Amino acid sequence: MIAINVIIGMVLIIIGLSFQVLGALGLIRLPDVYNRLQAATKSITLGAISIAIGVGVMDPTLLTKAILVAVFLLITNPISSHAIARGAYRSGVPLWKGSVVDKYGPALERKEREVKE
Amino acid sequence: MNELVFIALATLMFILMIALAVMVIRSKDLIKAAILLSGVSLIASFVFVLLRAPDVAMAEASIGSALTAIILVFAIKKTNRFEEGGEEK
Amino acid sequence: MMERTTFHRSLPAIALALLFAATLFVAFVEVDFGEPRIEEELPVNYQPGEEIDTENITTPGLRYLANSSEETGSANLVTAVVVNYRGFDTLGEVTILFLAATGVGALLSFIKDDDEKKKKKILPPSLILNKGARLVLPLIILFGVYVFLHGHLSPGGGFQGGVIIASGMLLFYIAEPTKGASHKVISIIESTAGLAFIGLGIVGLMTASKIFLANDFAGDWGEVGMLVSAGLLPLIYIAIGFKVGSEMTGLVEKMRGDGS
Amino acid sequence: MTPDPVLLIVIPLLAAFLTPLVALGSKKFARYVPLIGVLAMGVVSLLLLKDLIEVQPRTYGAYNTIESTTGGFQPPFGISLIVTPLGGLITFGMIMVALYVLVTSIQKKEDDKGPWFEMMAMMATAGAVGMVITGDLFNMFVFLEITSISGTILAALPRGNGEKGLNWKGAAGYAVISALASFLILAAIALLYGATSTLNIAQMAERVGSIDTFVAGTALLLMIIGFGIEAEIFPLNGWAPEVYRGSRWGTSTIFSGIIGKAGLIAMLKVVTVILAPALEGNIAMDILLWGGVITFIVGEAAAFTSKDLYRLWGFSSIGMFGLILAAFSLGGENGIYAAVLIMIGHLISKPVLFSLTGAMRHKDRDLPLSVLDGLMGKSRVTAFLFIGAALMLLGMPPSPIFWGKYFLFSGAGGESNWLLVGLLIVGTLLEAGYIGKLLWRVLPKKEEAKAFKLPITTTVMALIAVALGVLLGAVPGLLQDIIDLVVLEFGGAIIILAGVI
Repeated sequence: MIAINVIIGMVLIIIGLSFQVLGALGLIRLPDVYNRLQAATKSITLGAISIAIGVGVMDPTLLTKAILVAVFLLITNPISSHAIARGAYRSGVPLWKGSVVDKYGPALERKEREVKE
Repeated sequence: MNELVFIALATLMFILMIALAVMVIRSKDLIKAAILLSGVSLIASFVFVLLRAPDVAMAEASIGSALTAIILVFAIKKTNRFEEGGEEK
Repeated sequence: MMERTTFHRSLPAIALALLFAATLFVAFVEVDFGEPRIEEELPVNYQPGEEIDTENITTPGLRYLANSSEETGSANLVTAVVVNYRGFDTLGEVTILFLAATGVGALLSFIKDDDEKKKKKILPPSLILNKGARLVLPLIILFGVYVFLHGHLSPGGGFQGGVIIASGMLLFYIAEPTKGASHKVISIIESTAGLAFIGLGIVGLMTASKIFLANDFAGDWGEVGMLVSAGLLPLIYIAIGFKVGSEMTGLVEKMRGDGS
Repeated sequence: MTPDPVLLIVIPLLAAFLTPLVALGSKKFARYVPLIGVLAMGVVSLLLLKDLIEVQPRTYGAYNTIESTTGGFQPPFGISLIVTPLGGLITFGMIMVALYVLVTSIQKKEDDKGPWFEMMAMMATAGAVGMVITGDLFNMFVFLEITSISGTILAALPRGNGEKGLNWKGAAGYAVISALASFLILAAIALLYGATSTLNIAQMAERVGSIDTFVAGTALLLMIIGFGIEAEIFPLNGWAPEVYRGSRWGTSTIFSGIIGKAGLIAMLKVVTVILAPALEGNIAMDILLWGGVITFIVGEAAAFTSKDLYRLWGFSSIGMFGLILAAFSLGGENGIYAAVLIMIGHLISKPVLFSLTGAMRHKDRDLPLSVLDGLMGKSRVTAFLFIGAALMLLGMPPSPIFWGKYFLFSGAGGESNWLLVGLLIVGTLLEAGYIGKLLWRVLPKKEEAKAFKLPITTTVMALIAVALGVLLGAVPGLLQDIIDLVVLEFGGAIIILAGVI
């Protein structure tokens, strides 16, 4: 008889793994840096968090650490991908030709003008 | 850990490390090379975990893949980004 | 065409490198790391973890494995070896890092910044990055401090904790390109921590055993496995942690230069 | 009272950590901290040397040693420092060279950037001392790293105040090559540790007999290449001329007097104590002997053709390293006597030559030999010191090197090794050739340039050094006690130096 928390943990880990797989797939398949970051941030954050929580649920002694790891991931992952996107834009990585909207470009120009003055 | 799994994982990691190292040598873009180098360190730190040396793994992860890479990038920013013969942007 | 000529010219070098690699490979395969001597010297019917009579042992590694927590009071074997049995080496390693960091600073002071005019005004850092870094930085520093405070109990120690703190400061530098810690403060911390390490070594020279870096208080304070235990080892690791952290921060700071 | 040998390492480290703190307050005063540190090291090593000769302390094997352990565990569990007679002598000599460099350069206003030159010079000395006296193989590697990192920074410090000079090229070369050397030595240490399960040199020497010959041979090769790079042995010294050409005279002195010597002694220690017993016959010693002789010839030939004064002295140092190595590897009483005497002579004469060359510096980056033209007319003191030191280096009679070469020739002749004798004569003739060429330039000429004044500290220190050299050359019996101990250390028998004279 498997304990109930182990089953819940397993399910969470499986969910997390499938999100990781999808994220990795997106990282390969999507056309440009900005699109890839979508996959890298959203689905991989979710995947990693649910794996961490799943491990915590399976082994309750690790739960505190798992939650801390999850919170830390939740803070750092979006910030880092934001920084990557911003850095990529400012060093001139072009958008995919199918992109329809670019709101950061005008905002950046405005800011540069402000700094020059 | 199952010995077979251990050997398979370690072999995979070593192949990845060698492949990344070759890419580092072949890359004419030095910043790209620095980032790939930090990738080598990251995998090396995973290998240390596999070999049950968590102390070394921690040092390798933070020195090799964060600090070294960033110091190299700072140094490259003070000189040229591309090696001679590499394409200019 | 170009490729081909350079390849031809580098053929002897490649051949030499391959020969060298093959020699090293064969030599390293020939060596059984750590195995045979340990079996030779172990007492009959030895159970792992059992304490060994040190009289009969001459292989250092074996004694470290069996008696480290008894002799040094450290629950972490690696710490026992790094800080106590081979503490002199660690002092040397810390000095190497110190020399490298100081030397980089000294050499950079000789290079005149001729790209003064090229220096363009930098954009202020983005709000998200700035606030996020401010949120995460204390956590990273806390983790670094945890790692070097628990060096004698869990994996990690002064070096690891120090570089974790330094990587936190690195994040801060990226998020705040115009600000930075004062060179003076970094330098004072660095030197004081180094002096503290040597001072703790000299404590050994003053106390019972009269030996540099001896850990005479090994069993006196606390039990093995508690935070306050292992005598001088945690204090040495704290000194190393501060030293490595400030050195790496200073190194990054110096390499960063002004606003690039 | 015997001081603890660990003080030789602790004092410079203490001074090094203090220097930046003091520099925050006063940059001028901070330059004296390393000087005080080196002085204290000198006192400690003098006391150790005195104790080695006079008292009969703890005996280890057949010769006097002073041991010290660290970490509170007896070797092989803790790291031990062992001052052997050779180690004590060389340690004292290296510290005196460092003292010469620091005292002589302390009044110069070359750089107002901070006390970095002094600090790195002290740390290079500390690392070199550690390499010589340590009894633990990995500890030797740590000290090698300290030495090579401070050496790199010394080589990179520019001569003047920050103009783009030749220093960067030499320093970059040395940085890469010494990193390679460190890697090779580390690989060899890993092999030996894996094969013997110990890092203590004495214990390793006991166990090394049973290890695989291929492993021992590979370790030998790696060690010889690695330490050979540090000791500037012939095919491995491509980096050295650039360093000598581009750096300050103090750096050149430290490379030729301290770093190279330490590499040489460390190589001898590792090869003779650990690896030679593991290999059949005298392969290891033969490699070192012929490597040394070839280095001697090549170094002196390169010095003969050199057009830059710094490079010339650099090549001549390389030649001397070869000669010392050959003498040590020749073995026997004569070989050891020769090696120690030549080493002492070189340690005394080279700092004088480098410091005088540094004082004659031109605006030019390179220093052509023509700076010496008519030196006698410009400054009699300088010319006198220059001639004295150059003749001492060549081995004119009141010089330790004269006795060194005497013993070397009798050693080689005694073994009927006529090829060796011939090669040594060729090298000595080349040496006489370029030193004669230099001295010819020093003589007064018709067109006298403006007078040239030597800084007072340089004059005093150079005078002391030359006087010491002449004293030791005239009465070599003064050195007899310590050299006999060195001979014992290398397993020879005592001969009476005074009787020969």
